[in-house]
Amino acid sequence: MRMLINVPETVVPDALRGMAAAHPDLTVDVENRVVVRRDAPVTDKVGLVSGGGSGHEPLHGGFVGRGMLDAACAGEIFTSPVPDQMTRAAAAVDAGRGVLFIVKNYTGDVLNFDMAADLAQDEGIQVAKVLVDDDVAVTDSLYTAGRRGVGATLFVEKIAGAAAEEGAPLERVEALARKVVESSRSFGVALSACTTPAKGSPTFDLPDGELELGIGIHGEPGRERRPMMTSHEIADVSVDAVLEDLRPSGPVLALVNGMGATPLIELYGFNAEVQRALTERGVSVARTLVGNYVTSLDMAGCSITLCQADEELLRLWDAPVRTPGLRWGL
Amino acid sequence: MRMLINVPETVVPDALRGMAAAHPDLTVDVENRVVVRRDAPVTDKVGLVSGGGSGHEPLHGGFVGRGMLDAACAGEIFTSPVPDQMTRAAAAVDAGRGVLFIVKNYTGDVLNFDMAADLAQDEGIQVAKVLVDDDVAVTDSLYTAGRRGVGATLFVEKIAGAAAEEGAPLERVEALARKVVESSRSFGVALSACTTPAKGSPTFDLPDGELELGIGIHGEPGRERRPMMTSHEIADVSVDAVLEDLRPSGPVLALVNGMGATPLIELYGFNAEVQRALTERGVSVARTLVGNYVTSLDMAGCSITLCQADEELLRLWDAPVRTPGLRWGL
Amino acid sequence: MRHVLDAEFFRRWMLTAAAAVDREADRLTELDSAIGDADHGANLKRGFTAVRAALEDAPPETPGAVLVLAGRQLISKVGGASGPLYGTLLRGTGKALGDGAEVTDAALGAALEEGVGAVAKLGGAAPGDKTMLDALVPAVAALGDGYAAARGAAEKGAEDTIPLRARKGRASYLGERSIGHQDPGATSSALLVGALAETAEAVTGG
Amino acid sequence: MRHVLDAEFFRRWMLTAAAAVDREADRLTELDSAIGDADHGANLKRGFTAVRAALEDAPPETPGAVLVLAGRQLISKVGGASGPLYGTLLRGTGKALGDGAEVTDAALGAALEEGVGAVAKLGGAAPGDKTMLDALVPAVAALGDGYAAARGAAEKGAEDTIPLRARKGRASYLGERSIGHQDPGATSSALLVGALAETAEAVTGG
Ligand SMILES: Nc1ncnc2c1ncn2[C@@H]1O[C@H](COP(=O)(O)OP(=O)(O)O)[C@@H](O)[C@H]1O
Ligand SMILES: Nc1ncnc2c1ncn2[C@@H]1O[C@H](COP(=O)(O)OP(=O)(O)O)[C@@H](O)[C@H]1O
Ligand SMILES: [Mg+2]
Ligand SMILES: [Mg+2]
Ligand SMILES: [Mg+2]
Ligand SMILES: [Mg+2]
Repeated sequence: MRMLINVPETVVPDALRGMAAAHPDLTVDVENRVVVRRDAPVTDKVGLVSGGGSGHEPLHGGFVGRGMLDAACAGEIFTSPVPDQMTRAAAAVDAGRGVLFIVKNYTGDVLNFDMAADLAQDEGIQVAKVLVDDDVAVTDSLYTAGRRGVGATLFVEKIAGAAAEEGAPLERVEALARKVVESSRSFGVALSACTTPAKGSPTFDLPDGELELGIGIHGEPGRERRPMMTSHEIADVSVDAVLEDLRPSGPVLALVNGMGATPLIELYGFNAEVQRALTERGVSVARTLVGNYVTSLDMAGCSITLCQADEELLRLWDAPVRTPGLRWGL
Repeated sequence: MRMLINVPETVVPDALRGMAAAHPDLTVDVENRVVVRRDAPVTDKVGLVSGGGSGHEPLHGGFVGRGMLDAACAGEIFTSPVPDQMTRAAAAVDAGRGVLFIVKNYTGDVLNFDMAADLAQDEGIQVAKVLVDDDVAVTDSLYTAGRRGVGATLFVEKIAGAAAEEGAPLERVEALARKVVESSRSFGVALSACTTPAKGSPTFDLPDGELELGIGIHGEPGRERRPMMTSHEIADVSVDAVLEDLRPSGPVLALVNGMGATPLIELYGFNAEVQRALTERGVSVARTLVGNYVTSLDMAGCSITLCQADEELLRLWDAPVRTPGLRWGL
Repeated sequence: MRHVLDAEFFRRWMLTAAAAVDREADRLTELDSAIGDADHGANLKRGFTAVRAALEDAPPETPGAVLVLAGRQLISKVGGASGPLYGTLLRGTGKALGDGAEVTDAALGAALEEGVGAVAKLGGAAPGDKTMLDALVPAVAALGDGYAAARGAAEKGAEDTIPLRARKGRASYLGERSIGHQDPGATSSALLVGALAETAEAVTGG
Repeated sequence: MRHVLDAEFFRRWMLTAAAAVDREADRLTELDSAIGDADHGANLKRGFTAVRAALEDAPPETPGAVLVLAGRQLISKVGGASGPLYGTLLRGTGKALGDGAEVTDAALGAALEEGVGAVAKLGGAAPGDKTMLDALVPAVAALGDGYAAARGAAEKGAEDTIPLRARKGRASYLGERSIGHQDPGATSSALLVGALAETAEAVTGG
């Protein structure tokens, strides 16, 4: 086990303490594992709350700040947070105009956020929910828990966050978030498994020279194992997988995301191949973001997320944002 | 070999193409491997040029932009670039007020930048050089090539970049850069070796359950191997190593840096321990930066860099910066 | 069987379950690692540690209150899919038990049926989907034949998940590749039913 | 020995060196991996590939010009420590050869001494520091006894770096831990001297 930790049990609170020390703009409630914008609740603004299992950093805590989330709840590693955290977060950010829960589509996240929404509504907070389900590796059918929420979460948080910052009402923020979800699809590839602190060994066994296609962000194996491929081939497969589900009629936002242990130099090289693959398929790219944004601990690998973006989404994407993980225009 | 690449030979140009696609603010000369601010040369501004072997991303290309570098030269993986790149970069950014070369102290970087400075001066460009040598793991004596340049490079590029952006003359920018070098020290720890594309296997053999203390950023083993330690212990050892060389009389800038494959959640947890260790030793921290900034491909591990910062350095640190890797205030 | 079960019985059940979870946590995580995200053991351990602490802190006085308290702890401490589901199981069962100081075996059987029903409703799963229901549903059905029969049915139900293809929860992402692995939640359910049987044996002689 | 060496001789030397570097690149990288940064083989391969291309493109007409061109290629294509150092070695030697169409063995010996001196000056290293100089300096000293002797001296010099503690270059960062490993640069220097001897044997009969 090659981990820079003390003991598995304190990984999450230790990280939150370190986050608090690095980011004076955030209020970090380490005990309850809630990260909140220092200026929350922001007068007359819809509050945005997300959260999920830890291990995907900078998602979600790193996206708390002006123009994005108002609060994030950190669960244990790969474990959805509990309803108490979410209601606490909702109460901390509600300025009377309601709160949007941004929920990645996993059974645990859905159940816990649902319970939290009920509790928050009991306390008089107006709550809307949007479910992010962009991973095309999972068929959305009666025979699965539905597509997973992965990279599109960043797009939803950024774009809904910008709308909320502009003063849009809850229904509008929710509708925009839903529009982003519907316009976004992702596909991920693992070159290595990740190691959770609690388990201490890789979550699955991936021999050198093989890769997993269609992985999620929780160390679960993918849908298919293949002999190692070049960056060129991985880009082709990933882009094809996404485009099979999403046929963009206009320009897209592209997220070329690292799973945690893939060096930036490789991600940039992969981005070159993704851009090529998209161009070859007639898809034009309006904005590209390359980096480790929605990760899976120390997994080596990558994912791509495309979001068909009309002028409104583009404008909201370009709007100023000031968070530890994403910052521009401020 | 678990790499997201095509072939080892094209890793650097592939990455530069992907960088160009992601960052319209940069002009990327892929053939000559030079990354330049789109608005270079900036009228009346001293030009800042750095560069070095690739594999340390976002250093240096990711720090090109307003308030930081004007140009960066990318060498092969872990290999200093050649003089031709540096003179080309100098010519591209010189606005008549001279150019500062920021050079990490490695034999190769020093020799190549020296040759380039001679050539650029022959072409009528005024060139000053600053050597960054902050790694306390290497004793600075007649018996070594001198301390290595590691994390302090980011501080130098940011602070000298801010001064240049304000219009300071070359001597002033150079003096500030030198002041940052003198005020900065680093120490690094590896939990795993890295794998260069050309070699395809880890550069050294580090059994699970052991770590290397005092590593550099080129996959070279450290000064000492020890049984695995907790984040708490690693922070103590690292902080002690730095403070043995740097006795700050005032507040410091702290960089808690990941080597590439260490997840952000671990880095934040490590930061909590670094802050504790510093507080226990009476050192106050003015600003903290946590993340993968000066990396070593897919190495797991971390380094800390402290820079004693007076009000002037702090002001320049806080000044606006707009680069792919570091951005605030703009 | 024809026992009268008091709050102490339910407290012992929960503590026995907590001990079983502690003992088997690594195995549960290992199973979850094959077709999930390698946290099921840690999740339940955290949850039942909280249950144990809560029951020691302020032991409730009725069977129903014991289970409701335990269920609340799981909801507040576990997270993930299993937190709300097991929390709902115990809360639902506890509520169905009412607030009498003692309950009969038959009442427990009926209450468990309600609890399991609440789990099915919340999670939308049915037997055969490769979830905890594959152990819980046969266990409740077998309860009429005694606690030992229920344990046997739960264990068999858990083992029988091996050839199933998951249709709910994280394992469903694997499609065909979920086949050949035992479901972690069904396995932990068998532990809970096993703890019930063990408690019944110890406290009442079976 | 007493030969007259023309431009063709020097071209063949460089091409033989390029072939040797291609062949031994992995070994050089392996050595550099132990006490450096695992790029020495790739560096020299890139450099000598450029040298080969340049010599084929527009073969220079004098011995001096061949080495100066080769040296320039190394400086422009290699980077790292070895690029400027080997570039300086060849450029320095080439310049010292002057612009005659042919040179004597003795003139080559004297020119190489200048080239090696330029390397020592540029890098600030001395024999015993565990660098390429530990192969180059004894090789030049042995050149009076013929090319084969020079090769032998270079190879012995390279091997003799094993017990040394590095005082220059990247290996010096390792301190004591640099002991016990052969220096990659000294090893590649032995290849270059070996290529010279091989060329002499082939072209002139030794
Ligand atoms: N919809 C569902 N209905 C019933 N049980 C479910 C459902 N989804 C998941 N489970 C159960 O939960 C178990 C996983 O629990 P756990 O690992 O703690 O949560 P997570 O999947 O969120 O990591 C599965 O093995 C399965 O038995
Ligand atoms: N100061 C120096 N003088 C002479 N030779 C040196 C010096 N520094 C390094 N070398 C030689 O360079 C070799 C390393 O070359 P290479 O690996 O290509 O460059 P780098 O160290 O920059 O990665 C060493 O093995 C050593 O022989
Ligand atoms: Mg989980
Ligand atoms: Mg090198
Ligand atoms: Mg799980
Ligand atoms: Mg080297």
